[in-house]
Amino acid sequence: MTAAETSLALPARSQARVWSKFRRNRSALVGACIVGFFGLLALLAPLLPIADPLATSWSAIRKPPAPEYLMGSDEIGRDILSRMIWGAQASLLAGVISVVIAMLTGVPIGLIAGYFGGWTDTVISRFTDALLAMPFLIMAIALAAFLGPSLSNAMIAIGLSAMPVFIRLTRGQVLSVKTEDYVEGARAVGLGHLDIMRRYILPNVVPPIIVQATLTVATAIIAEASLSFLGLGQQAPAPSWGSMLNVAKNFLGQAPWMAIWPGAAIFLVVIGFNLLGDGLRDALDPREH
Amino acid sequence: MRRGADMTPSVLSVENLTTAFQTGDGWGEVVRNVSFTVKPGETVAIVGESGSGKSVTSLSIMRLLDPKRARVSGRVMLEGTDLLSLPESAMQQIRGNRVAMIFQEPMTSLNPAFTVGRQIGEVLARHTDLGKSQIRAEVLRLMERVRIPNAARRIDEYPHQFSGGMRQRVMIAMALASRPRLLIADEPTTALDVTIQGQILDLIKELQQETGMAVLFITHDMGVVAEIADRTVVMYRGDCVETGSTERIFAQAEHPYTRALLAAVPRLGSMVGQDHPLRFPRVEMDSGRVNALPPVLNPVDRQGTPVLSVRNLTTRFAVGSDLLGRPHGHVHAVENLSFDLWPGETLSLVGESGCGKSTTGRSILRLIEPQSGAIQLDGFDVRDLGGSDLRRMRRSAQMIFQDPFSSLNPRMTVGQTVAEPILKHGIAKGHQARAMAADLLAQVGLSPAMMDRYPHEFSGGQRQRVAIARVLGLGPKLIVADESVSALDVSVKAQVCNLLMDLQERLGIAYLFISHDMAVVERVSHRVAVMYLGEIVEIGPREAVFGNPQHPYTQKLIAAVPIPDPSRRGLRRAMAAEELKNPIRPRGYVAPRRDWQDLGRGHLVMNTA
Amino acid sequence: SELRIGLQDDADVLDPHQSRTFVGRIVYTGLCDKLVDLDKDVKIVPQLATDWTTSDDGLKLVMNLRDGVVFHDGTPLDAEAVVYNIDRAMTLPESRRKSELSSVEKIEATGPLQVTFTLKAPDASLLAQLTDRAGMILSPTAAKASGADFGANPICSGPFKFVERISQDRIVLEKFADYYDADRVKIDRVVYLPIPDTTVRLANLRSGELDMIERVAASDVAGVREDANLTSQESVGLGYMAIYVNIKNGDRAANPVGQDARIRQAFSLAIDREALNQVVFEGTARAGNQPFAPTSPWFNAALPVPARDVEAAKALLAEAGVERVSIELQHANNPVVTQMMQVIQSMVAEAGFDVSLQATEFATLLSEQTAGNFQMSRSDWSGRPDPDGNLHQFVTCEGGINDPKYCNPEVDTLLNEARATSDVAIRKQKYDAAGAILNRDMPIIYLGHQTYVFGMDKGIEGFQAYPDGMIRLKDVTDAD
Amino acid sequence: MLIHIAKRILVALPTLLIVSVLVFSLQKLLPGDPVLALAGEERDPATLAALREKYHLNDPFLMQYLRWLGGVLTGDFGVSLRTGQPVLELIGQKLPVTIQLAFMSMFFALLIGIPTGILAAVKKGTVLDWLANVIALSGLSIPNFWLGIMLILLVSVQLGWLPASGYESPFVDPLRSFQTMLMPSFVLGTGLAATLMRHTRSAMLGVLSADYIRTARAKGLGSREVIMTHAFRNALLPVITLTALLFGELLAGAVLTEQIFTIPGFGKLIVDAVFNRDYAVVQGVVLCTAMGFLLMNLVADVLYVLLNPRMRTAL
Ligand SMILES: Nc1ncnc2c1ncn2[C@@H]1O[C@H](COP(=O)(O)OP(=O)(O)OP(=O)(O)O)[C@@H](O)[C@H]1O
Ligand SMILES: Nc1ncnc2c1ncn2[C@@H]1O[C@H](COP(=O)(O)OP(=O)(O)OP(=O)(O)O)[C@@H](O)[C@H]1O
Ligand SMILES: [Mg+2]
Ligand SMILES: [Mg+2]
Repeated sequence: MTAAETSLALPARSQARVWSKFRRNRSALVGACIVGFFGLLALLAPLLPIADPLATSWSAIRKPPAPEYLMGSDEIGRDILSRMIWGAQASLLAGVISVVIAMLTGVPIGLIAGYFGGWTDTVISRFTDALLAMPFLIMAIALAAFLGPSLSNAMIAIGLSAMPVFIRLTRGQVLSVKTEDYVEGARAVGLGHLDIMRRYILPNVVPPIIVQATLTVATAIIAEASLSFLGLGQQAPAPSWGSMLNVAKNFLGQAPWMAIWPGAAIFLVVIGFNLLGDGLRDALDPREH
Repeated sequence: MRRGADMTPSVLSVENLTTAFQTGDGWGEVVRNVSFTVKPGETVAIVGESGSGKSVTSLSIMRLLDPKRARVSGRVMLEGTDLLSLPESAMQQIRGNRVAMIFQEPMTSLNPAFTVGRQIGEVLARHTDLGKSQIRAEVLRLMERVRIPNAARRIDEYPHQFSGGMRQRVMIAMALASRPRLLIADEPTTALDVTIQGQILDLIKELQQETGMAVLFITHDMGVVAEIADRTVVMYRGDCVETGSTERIFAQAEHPYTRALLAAVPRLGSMVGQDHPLRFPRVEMDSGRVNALPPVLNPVDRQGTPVLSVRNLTTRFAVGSDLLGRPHGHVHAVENLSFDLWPGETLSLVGESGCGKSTTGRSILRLIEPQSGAIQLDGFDVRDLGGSDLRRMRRSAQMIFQDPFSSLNPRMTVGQTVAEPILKHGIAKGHQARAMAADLLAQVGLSPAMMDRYPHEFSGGQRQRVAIARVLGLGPKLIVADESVSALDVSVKAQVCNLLMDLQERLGIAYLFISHDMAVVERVSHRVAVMYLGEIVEIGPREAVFGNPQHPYTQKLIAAVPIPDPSRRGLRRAMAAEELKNPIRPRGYVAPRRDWQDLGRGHLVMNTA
Repeated sequence: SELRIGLQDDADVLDPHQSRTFVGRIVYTGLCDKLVDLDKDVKIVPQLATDWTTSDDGLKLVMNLRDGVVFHDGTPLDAEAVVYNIDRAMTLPESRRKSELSSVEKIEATGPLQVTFTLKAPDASLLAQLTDRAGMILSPTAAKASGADFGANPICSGPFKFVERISQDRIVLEKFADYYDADRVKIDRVVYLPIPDTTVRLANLRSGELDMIERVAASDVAGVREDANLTSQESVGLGYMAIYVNIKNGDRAANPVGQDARIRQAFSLAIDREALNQVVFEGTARAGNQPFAPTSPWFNAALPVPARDVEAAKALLAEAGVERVSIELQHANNPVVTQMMQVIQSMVAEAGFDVSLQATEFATLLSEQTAGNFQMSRSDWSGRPDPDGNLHQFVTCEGGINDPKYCNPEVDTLLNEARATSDVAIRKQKYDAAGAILNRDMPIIYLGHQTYVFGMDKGIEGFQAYPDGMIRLKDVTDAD
Repeated sequence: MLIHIAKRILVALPTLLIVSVLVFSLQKLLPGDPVLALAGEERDPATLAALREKYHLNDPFLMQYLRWLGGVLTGDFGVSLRTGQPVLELIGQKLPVTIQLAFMSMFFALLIGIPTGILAAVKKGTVLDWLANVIALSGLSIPNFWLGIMLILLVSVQLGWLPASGYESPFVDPLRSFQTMLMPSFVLGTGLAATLMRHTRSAMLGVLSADYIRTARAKGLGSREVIMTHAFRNALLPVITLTALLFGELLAGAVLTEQIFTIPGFGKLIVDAVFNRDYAVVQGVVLCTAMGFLLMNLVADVLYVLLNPRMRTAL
């Protein structure tokens, strides 16, 4: 080997590197811990020694935090701690699944629009604009009516209304990646459109999408609350952080703790996801050190 | 005057400069114990290959490295002050004032959001007490001084409205604004065409003579060094391996690396009397011994059918569009081009930036749709092919790009990259494909063990090899090499050229070799076509075009190539500052009829009007 | 002085004949006088009509009108104006008053200030209907000129006249100088501001932005009472809160609860109505089991509000041959109702009901309920001064709002008879009898009665809360 | 430039058409009978029928749509089923409110988002970066209704500084208008600030590593000047496009905020209209917001071109 070639040290294998890079990224680790913590709570909810989240007690309406009710009790005497833990399930699911739906629909469409351009692009772009200009509420109620009320349908509704942003974002990224030499190279060796989109364009447009996705998780968790209010999301009495906050707003003066816990949890999870997203973006990029 | 000035105090004196960067695992030194001095009116060149630490040295002097990520030690004395121990605010008084700097990339080194006048004026506003109108007058004067035509009009234009050469002049004007004692020029001409490079070098020399400033000139081009530098510092992997007067370095270099570097430099005119393309000599790094390699002796049968035959190829790009979507005009990127290319032959396309070389290559492979013309490629009528035929055609003809950094997918391993076309064309499957990929990598001199690495873990030369390996898997008859070696270091450039020639000899591949580097072209080609504004102005056998250039443009091109020989310095002709023309024509423009004069043996020259 | 009143909602079109919202009625209290009014005890008292008599056969109602009344546009009020108005309410295509006046055959001016209603059949509830929008008299001049667009610039004869309306922002009225009873109007200007969020409404009162708010949230009542700067007034409403059970309205009635009255009784027995009142309404509402509140003279004392009895409920279920019953219950998606339903859900669960709650947006709830697309549906009725208004249309076979499609000829007979007589004692007897049957068949499970709580600045005096929840501004003074 | 704008407007027309078709179809998907919602406690079948007839609710879908479209093209947006007001008049009443809210919120969003974004980029990886992120993200994760009510309780009830709710036109009483809008636009703005901050940060990071930044520093400019003029000016471009996009989100967020602060703007109008199935209003308002959204995009596009010499000189 020649001088120029040996000047680069041999790194370890790539997967291991992604992982080690991720681990070295302190804020990503913090993010992973936060998200992991809440994820674990959600998973372990049935096993934890906590009160029944649905059990009401007329003698303990809106009790402030105390040894008996560590986080206090709610408007009909349920244990907020256990509702927080069970609510993590619905809220994390709402946040994650709807973003996944938005990405699974928006990214391919944006990819197609950006990659093929021309009429395909024009039509898709006009539709995207139209969807962006459409109020969320109308879409949500209509979809709810169409699909029937349930948590999973709420996720679909949230996901679909977050979709246009992903279409736009992806399209814009594709337009810039498309002009890279390696894409032309792929065409030159005779790869089909599908291969080029899947292996050349997609992986290179992912980073800003991850950032957008982590931001959308927050909006989705909160949107679930407004949808459950429309009868679309988590159905009472099953808890979700969003709906807990929604109820709490009527007791802000009398029982502030009802709002503080779910509020803090949403905040932490959002921070967690954003840190995680940043870390993931950096770790996935083989070029970043 | 310069020789006698040895006793004068130096403007800049660098002692034991060491720079370390924070990396994943601790601090890594990339520049070690570099020492040199620059005297008033003197030009010192720092040469070395990519990554040898030239830029880091200059940035360390200017203290432009992020202090959190870089640690600089040693002493940098500027007329008696140690720059490394100054507080940042004092350093800001020095930057742009007593020391100015110009950078390699004229395209990206100017802020796209502000007019050039403002950007030049900023230096004056920062370092002088001039008022607004005085600044403007001074900027105008500076622009005229760096020979920007029409300065009064162009002062309010934006960088993107300037060609690369003109932008570099703007950079120089900016650097000269506050009459610095020292100018650091970090590869100021590398990104420019040869003709423009010649103009810029002339300009710097002239200005230096006028002002007596010292110049620290960073380059990897030995021709430029020979032309401009009084003394030369050779860097190798962060170390300064040799320092001395330029004449001595060229005549009797001590360090083997310097000798290797010099040996690898292609010299225009060195092919006189050679019938065949000639491999670059191999240099042994430890001893610096140079072993000449044999020429490429594969036969080219020009009686048989050409592998590629292009007739009247025209490609245009629409510019702008009005309300109805009609373009305002067209870039006539390729206009009425005709040539043939036979198996085992290398035809080089040369010409300045924007003359349509790449567009020609891309049109031939149908990566863009040409307007008109006929292309016969290995029996395919390229312009008529539909989907699946097009894909089959693509096995016969391949392309390698200029920029080794952007031509590989950063998120695919090299193994995947090389194996992919093999899999997609059904040439081999699974393990077999992987084995083939390994074999291909071995063919281009890479270890199969590198298959699981990502492109960024390779050097530029290695990446270019990967790109070659990738297209070889399809067994192409024609490879369009679009500036494939232009971005590489001399030694690596030599290796990659040799590789291409080896493959040609072994596999009979024909190359359409696109390049603006005349010296390399002379070395590797059988025939040469010179393009100017989308048209071929001269085409013929290599020895005819180089030995007996007929078209004025060809002559100018050849004359502009710097010659790596300090003793022949000063033979430069005064060249007028000019911008490259853009082949944009209004809607409805009809290209004039052209005719060519045949000088025999296929040497054709366009008749000038 | 200006009085700023926070309402829970924005009023709809300001045409009494077309409008349908509760807050709209609050605005009319200031804007439009009616033929007759209610007093605090839900007795009918004169307003534009000074006195009235019903013929013995109950088919004629003669009313004498107040003299010297003018509309805000200066038109004098006379018998012709009243005739025009009742005709308009009965015939305008967009009129929402038709069913309230369905018993009226015709109306004639029988004197300059006397009108005579001729009825199709005796209707004891008619007078009570005239205490509300059906009895509001608009300026015929204005109404003729604007037709169905009267609401854009309503002109009546109430103590205040219309100034401006910015929808969802405010409705402004100012004192009508020529009002016949102008001396008792002590306020110069009233601004009604719709502020749906109860917390925000109260915050506005506290910060002094508002002088008075209606429907203080139960959870805030204690706070208002304790606040030295505020006073409150309350009155048990005329309406009720209930759960409707789909008895025969389409396929969805085919479920144990819909089919077996014992199961409905069990459901009712499993509910602790007093606890519900305490938990959800902090004791401000009234527990109830009938369409009339226990405070109403029409309340059937023989059927007291039952205590919760889970064992009895279980026994009834056992008798019906079931152990656990799964049932879907739809309810409006507002927070209080949702809270209430969760409490009920957990109460009846102990007796063996697995209720799945379905929070539904109101417009959907309404149409689902009408269409019979429900098993159980939680809904409120704002109440009418006459008992007929709380019962007849809900439980008679042809009743307009009989969404459970309950049909019992016996009940029909009793309620029709009660409507036909104006003898209070006889009517009470009929309603008690019908109530007993309904309490057994239980197509509607009554839960309780809401209280209207008004909060106001200390400076407001002379305000009285009425069972109909209206804000009557006569005699009200504002100290600031 | 004019041609460019004209082209963009032409492109927006089909979008508006799609929006109108979408809203129309979505409304048809909505459960709940508008007439029932309109009738209230009245259920007289004849009345219901009369209402259906009056509002042409029995016509086939396409007829209804075409009638509506025809009306719109001649400037007639129909009347509100609920209040009887002409839709155009309603829109006219609410539009200034919404515009004021939108711009004041955007102002807050930019005021918070851009400086924190710049700070985070310049101090990447430090505590300040972290802090800026946390501040911006807290705006995103605190629901509007919560922040809104807390502010009302604190600022209006406890401190008595600002009116708790309501709206005043700036032409009538500029000071009070400003006061009433202050809290709602802050609440709305904080929600958008996070997105702006994150994107400003990444745009700045990209720009800060550009060659021309090094050039600027080599000229001896101070870091302030380098960041604020050379870097920010270039980082601004992607942020402009984003800001236009955010107007869409802003209108969505306005729904709850207007509800809390009782501001009679589009958000409240549309919620009430949807809940009351007031189709003509929904239809008109959506069309109008869509136009506003597209207009903002157009403005952003023009600004982008104006601020981007490369594009400006190409026109
Ligand atoms: N900011 C940095 N952080 C870490 N390593 C760096 C940094 N900048 C440069 N290096 C490393 O320092 C070495 C010297 O780089 P430098 O840019 O000085 O090379 P050069 O001689 O100018 O090459 P070229 O001809 O390609 O410009 C290289 O190995 C490079 O990877
Ligand atoms: N996709 C395109 N759209 C519009 N114009 C183009 C396009 N590609 C190339 N051009 C223009 O066509 C002309 C020829 O470009 P081309 O890339 O072929 O030049 P080149 O000789 O390869 O130059 P270089 O040496 O800089 O690579 C140039 O003026 C260029 O600006
Ligand atoms: Mg360099
Ligand atoms: Mg090119």
